Amino acid sequence: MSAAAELIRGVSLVKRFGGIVANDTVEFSVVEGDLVGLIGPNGSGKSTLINMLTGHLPPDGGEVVVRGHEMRGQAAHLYAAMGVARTFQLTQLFGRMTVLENLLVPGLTRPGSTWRSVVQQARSTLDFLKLTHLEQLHAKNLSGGQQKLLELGRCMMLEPAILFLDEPFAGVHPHLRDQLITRIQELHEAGRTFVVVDHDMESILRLSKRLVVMARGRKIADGPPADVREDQAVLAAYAGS
Amino acid sequence: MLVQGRRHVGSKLAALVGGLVLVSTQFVGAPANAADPIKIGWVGPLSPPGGYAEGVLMKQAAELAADEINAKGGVLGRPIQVIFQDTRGQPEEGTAAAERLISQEHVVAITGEFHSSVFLAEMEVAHNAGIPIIAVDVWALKITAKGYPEVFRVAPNQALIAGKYGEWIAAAGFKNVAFLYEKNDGGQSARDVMLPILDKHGVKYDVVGADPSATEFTAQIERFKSHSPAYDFFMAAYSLAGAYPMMNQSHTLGFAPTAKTGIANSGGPAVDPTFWKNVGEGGKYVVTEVVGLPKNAWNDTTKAFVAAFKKKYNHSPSPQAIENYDAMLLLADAIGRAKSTDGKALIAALEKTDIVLGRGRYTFSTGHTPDWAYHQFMDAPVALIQYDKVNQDAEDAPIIWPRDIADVKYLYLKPGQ
Amino acid sequence: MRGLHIYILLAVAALALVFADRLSSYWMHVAIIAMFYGILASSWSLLAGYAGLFSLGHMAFASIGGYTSALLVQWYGIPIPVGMVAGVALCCVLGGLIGWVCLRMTGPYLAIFTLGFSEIVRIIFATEDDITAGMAGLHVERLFSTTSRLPYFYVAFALLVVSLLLMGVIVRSRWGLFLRAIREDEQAASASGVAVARFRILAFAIASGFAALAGSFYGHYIGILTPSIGGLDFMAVLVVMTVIGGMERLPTAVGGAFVVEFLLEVLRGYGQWRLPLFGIILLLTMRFARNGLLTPLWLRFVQLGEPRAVAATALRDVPQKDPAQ
Amino acid sequence: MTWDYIFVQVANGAVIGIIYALIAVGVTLIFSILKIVNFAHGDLYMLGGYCAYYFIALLGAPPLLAMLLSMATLFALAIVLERLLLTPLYSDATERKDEYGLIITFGLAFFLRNIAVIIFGPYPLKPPSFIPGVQHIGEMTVTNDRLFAGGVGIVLILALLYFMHRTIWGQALDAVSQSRESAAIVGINSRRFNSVAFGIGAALAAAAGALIAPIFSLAPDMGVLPNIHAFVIVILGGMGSVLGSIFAGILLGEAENLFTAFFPDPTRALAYTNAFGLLILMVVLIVRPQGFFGRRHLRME
Repeated sequence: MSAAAELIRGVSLVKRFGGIVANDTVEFSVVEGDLVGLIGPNGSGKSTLINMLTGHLPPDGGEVVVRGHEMRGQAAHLYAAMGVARTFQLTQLFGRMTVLENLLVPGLTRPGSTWRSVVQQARSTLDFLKLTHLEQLHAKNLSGGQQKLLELGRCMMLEPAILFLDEPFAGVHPHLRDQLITRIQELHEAGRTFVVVDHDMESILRLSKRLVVMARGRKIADGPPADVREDQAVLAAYAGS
Repeated sequence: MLVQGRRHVGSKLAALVGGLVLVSTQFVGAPANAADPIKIGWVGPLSPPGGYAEGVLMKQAAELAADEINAKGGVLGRPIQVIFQDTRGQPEEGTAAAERLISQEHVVAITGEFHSSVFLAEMEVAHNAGIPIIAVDVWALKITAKGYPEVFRVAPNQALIAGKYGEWIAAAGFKNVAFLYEKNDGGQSARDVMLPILDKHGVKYDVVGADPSATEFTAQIERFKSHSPAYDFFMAAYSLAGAYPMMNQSHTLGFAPTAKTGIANSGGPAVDPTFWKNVGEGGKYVVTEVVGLPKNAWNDTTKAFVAAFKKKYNHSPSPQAIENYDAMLLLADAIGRAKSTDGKALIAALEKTDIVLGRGRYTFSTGHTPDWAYHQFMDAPVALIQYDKVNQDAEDAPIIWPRDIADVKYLYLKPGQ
Repeated sequence: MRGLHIYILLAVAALALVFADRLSSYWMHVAIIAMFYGILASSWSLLAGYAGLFSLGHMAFASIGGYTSALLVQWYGIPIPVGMVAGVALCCVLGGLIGWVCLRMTGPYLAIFTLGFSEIVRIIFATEDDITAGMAGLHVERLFSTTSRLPYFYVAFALLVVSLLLMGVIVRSRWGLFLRAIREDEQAASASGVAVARFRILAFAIASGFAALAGSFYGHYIGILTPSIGGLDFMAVLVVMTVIGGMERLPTAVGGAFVVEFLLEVLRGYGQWRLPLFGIILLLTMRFARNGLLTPLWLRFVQLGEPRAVAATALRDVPQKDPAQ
Repeated sequence: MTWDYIFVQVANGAVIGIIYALIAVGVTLIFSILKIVNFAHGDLYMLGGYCAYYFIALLGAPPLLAMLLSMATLFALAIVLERLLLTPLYSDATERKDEYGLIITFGLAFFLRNIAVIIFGPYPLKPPSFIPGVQHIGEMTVTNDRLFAGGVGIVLILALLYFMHRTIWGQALDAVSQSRESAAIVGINSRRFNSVAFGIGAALAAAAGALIAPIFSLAPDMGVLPNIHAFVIVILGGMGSVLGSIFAGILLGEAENLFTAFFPDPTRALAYTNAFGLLILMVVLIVRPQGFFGRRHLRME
């Protein structure tokens, strides 16, 4: 482990659905400043892993440690309070609330936040995402790509230490996808840590500094993208699927 | 832009104010005109959750009475108009209905109601306004016991009805009674009056309450059947639709009426128009009360009413209907004698009532002993009948109690005898 | 002129207070009952409209509040307002408890659960008649000994205004924002740091408290309480009122209560036809104007006096400040 | 407390339980396809009962034919209602479909119940028995109508299961119930199947109404209690499971019967019977929200 502080660690995480083992003793940790790509074929357990790491799914075995705190039995909103933000595979916005309100919600959950400062912060976030002109629109009326951007903005409003992005590029127009990648890169350069899950190998490879590959509920590779690409197990997993 | 916006607002405001003024004229009552019809208010349940089945019959009878009065030229040279108000069996709707009748419609008197709890709310309004109100089919003792001068009751009350059952059960020699009552005002007050009388006569009993919406009694009746020593009488106090499945199940399960166990229901359904259609064979030998004159004591008014009602509505009137019919005629009589529609004068005239109508000779007690006697029609006819044939009309069934008007020798006809 | 609608509302309220004694006793009663429903509709809208918790147990809390206050006053002779406060407090606790128990339920499950709860409450009140007098009706001490309805009018008015102000503060604060976020997407709300469980419980507790307030006032006004106040029929009328008005805003919910109660009275002469008529209106509202019939009117009203350009963007009521600060 | 008594109570509980299940399967079917809880089901049941009554009283139809005619009538009526009221459920533009389905069926129930008072009149009606008379089985006495209702109920439920699992239409319905999207991919027009499912659900309600009318009589507000019973059964049996509904129906019938039969305070036993069923409902929802026979979580967290 490098000098950088460990932000989140999953220790031998296990999750079963009925008879299916969705995650089988998965070890996963992210240090500050990292930009991790998480890939794997459909049903390999990526989303399950993310759901456990962000508190949305209680693990059947193992535990999640966020910044040194053991999180067993804690509700999802406490993960958020600890600086763990996430987006969802299918965008989950507050559809009949305005774009601005969507950003106010996470901002106002932070202790000590004032309405005035949060509105200010939300407006600058909208500026950053280039969504300012849509401020008063209901979130459900945005296009798919704009919704992904807004969801990213909602994460930013938590001023998180780490962001989990679950398939941020799925179904996004190429033009907006480039914009999304740019935003992520800018944020990363500003010091944010990311875990990005996607099928879109090209984008992932463009983005990530470290690549984690999952297959059949297990982690089969973890390392710099260039190394992982050559890994036999990975090739086999993709060929087999 | 701004100016345009303002002008827009102006026209809207004007419309708003105009609307408000228009609406507000609704809210302030106007005095009645002497040439107008005399308005009489009617309150009662016409829709669920109230006992709308009885309410409709009462309403029909009141309509019939008004038609007849008007056909004879009305009262004081003015026609009678009945204003009907549905109270849905809810006290707050009763208050609203009574308020509306009194302060909007300017009725001179009110009749009707089937639910004691609702009548208690209505009579407060009438009491405050000094408008006479005649309780038609509400049995709670509290109604007349309150001693409001405006409140009169043509119905017998629970002391007069349930009391008769208690005395009869003891006299007929029943020793062990299963008492099933519906958890509403009628059932509860029947229980409260009847049980002390059974106690007094040393009759043993077990009491079971039921939710008024219940229709499945099999388990309960089996439980009755398994009781040791066996019950020799099944007394039910049911006024709503649950009575029919209850009697059906009691019959088909072989509990009552049988040679071992008799059955009675107090509350009305056993004399309603669709009784036989619903219970069939199970209705034979059922004992129930008739809160009207026995057929052998029918006078011309009763006969004319029954005939007219059947002709107009194509089904038999219930006792509640006759009560409501009489209540209307009583009011017309009182208005005629008072030569006024003033509340005080009407109350005074009602107190001096002495007239023979569909349920016999009406007078209202002015004494307070017992407390429920005040303004109660003390001689309100109550007879217990027992059907001895299937599809028998209530008025053709033999009267078994009280003994002075009974037209059969036996106190109780045991099935199979 | 910004905020013209507030001045208009204040003026109407002032007029209502000043000219209240000109109302006939009947319309005063209608107004009082409308305000009673207004408190219920707005608090139910807080629960069902804002937080998305479609509870059918709202009237059960009104009945619990009513009976609690009535019985405490009867047994211990405490002043009526103290009894009402006790009823409200009890229902806040009970409401919170129900909210806690049904944390994992959504949509129809929650509706069925609360339906079960309200029926059980009704059955208990009807069955334990040695305490509650059952369906015969519990005699409740009235708030005032006078026969005039005017003092009740003022009390109902004050209760409605205070309730609306309190609830208004809540829905315009961050709490209101969180409740709406929970309604839209619980998972996303929790991912945004909203303590979903806490706010769901809170919504139930607060709404139940207001229901109890309305219920206890009702008892001490009418003077008689029956278990049917907590029954499905009352609940259905409440749903009709709130949905027709617009369940996602407090003023439209209250407006719905006023309009429906007023129409129910105007149409009283039609007896049995009244309720099916409102059934149809409810269906049509849901089908074709889901936000409620009064919502567009209310949005127009709020814009009164604002230049149109501004008005167009102000269609959404964006919270301006946080009163909780 | 003899064994005979226990047998009688248990047997009666089973009979009434199957009758309850018949009311509930319609709710289950509609839920599994349309994903809404039909709050108006009890009122469709009421309409079905009245329809059968009038087919007998006015057209002189034999009871069984009247039942079938009533099922057909309600099937048609339900399809009209579904087209008029439920179409927004299938549009992506509709937000919070749960809530829409809830309020619209709740409103429909409110409307039907109150209009029924006007149309059918307030007096309870009772159509003639399907088969008059009673059967004695040991100490147990049970009317032929109950046995008939239970028997036909089982036949109808089995027919429904056969239809769902062995016919093309049923398979398609089942596919829609599993996933609307996948069904669309293989060319199934889920729109039409929604109508059919709602219609079949209503027809089952009508059958229940017609079968039960001779037992409990008809009244405009007769649907309220069966509706609640149906919810208890559907929750107990697991939303969307037809077989679960049968088990849960019998379970509820037994629970209520045995409660009435053995609750220590006889004064309150009957009064609290319905509350007991509801208590079971609440406890199940808290402890095991997917029910006891549910084949899968359906939109529960």
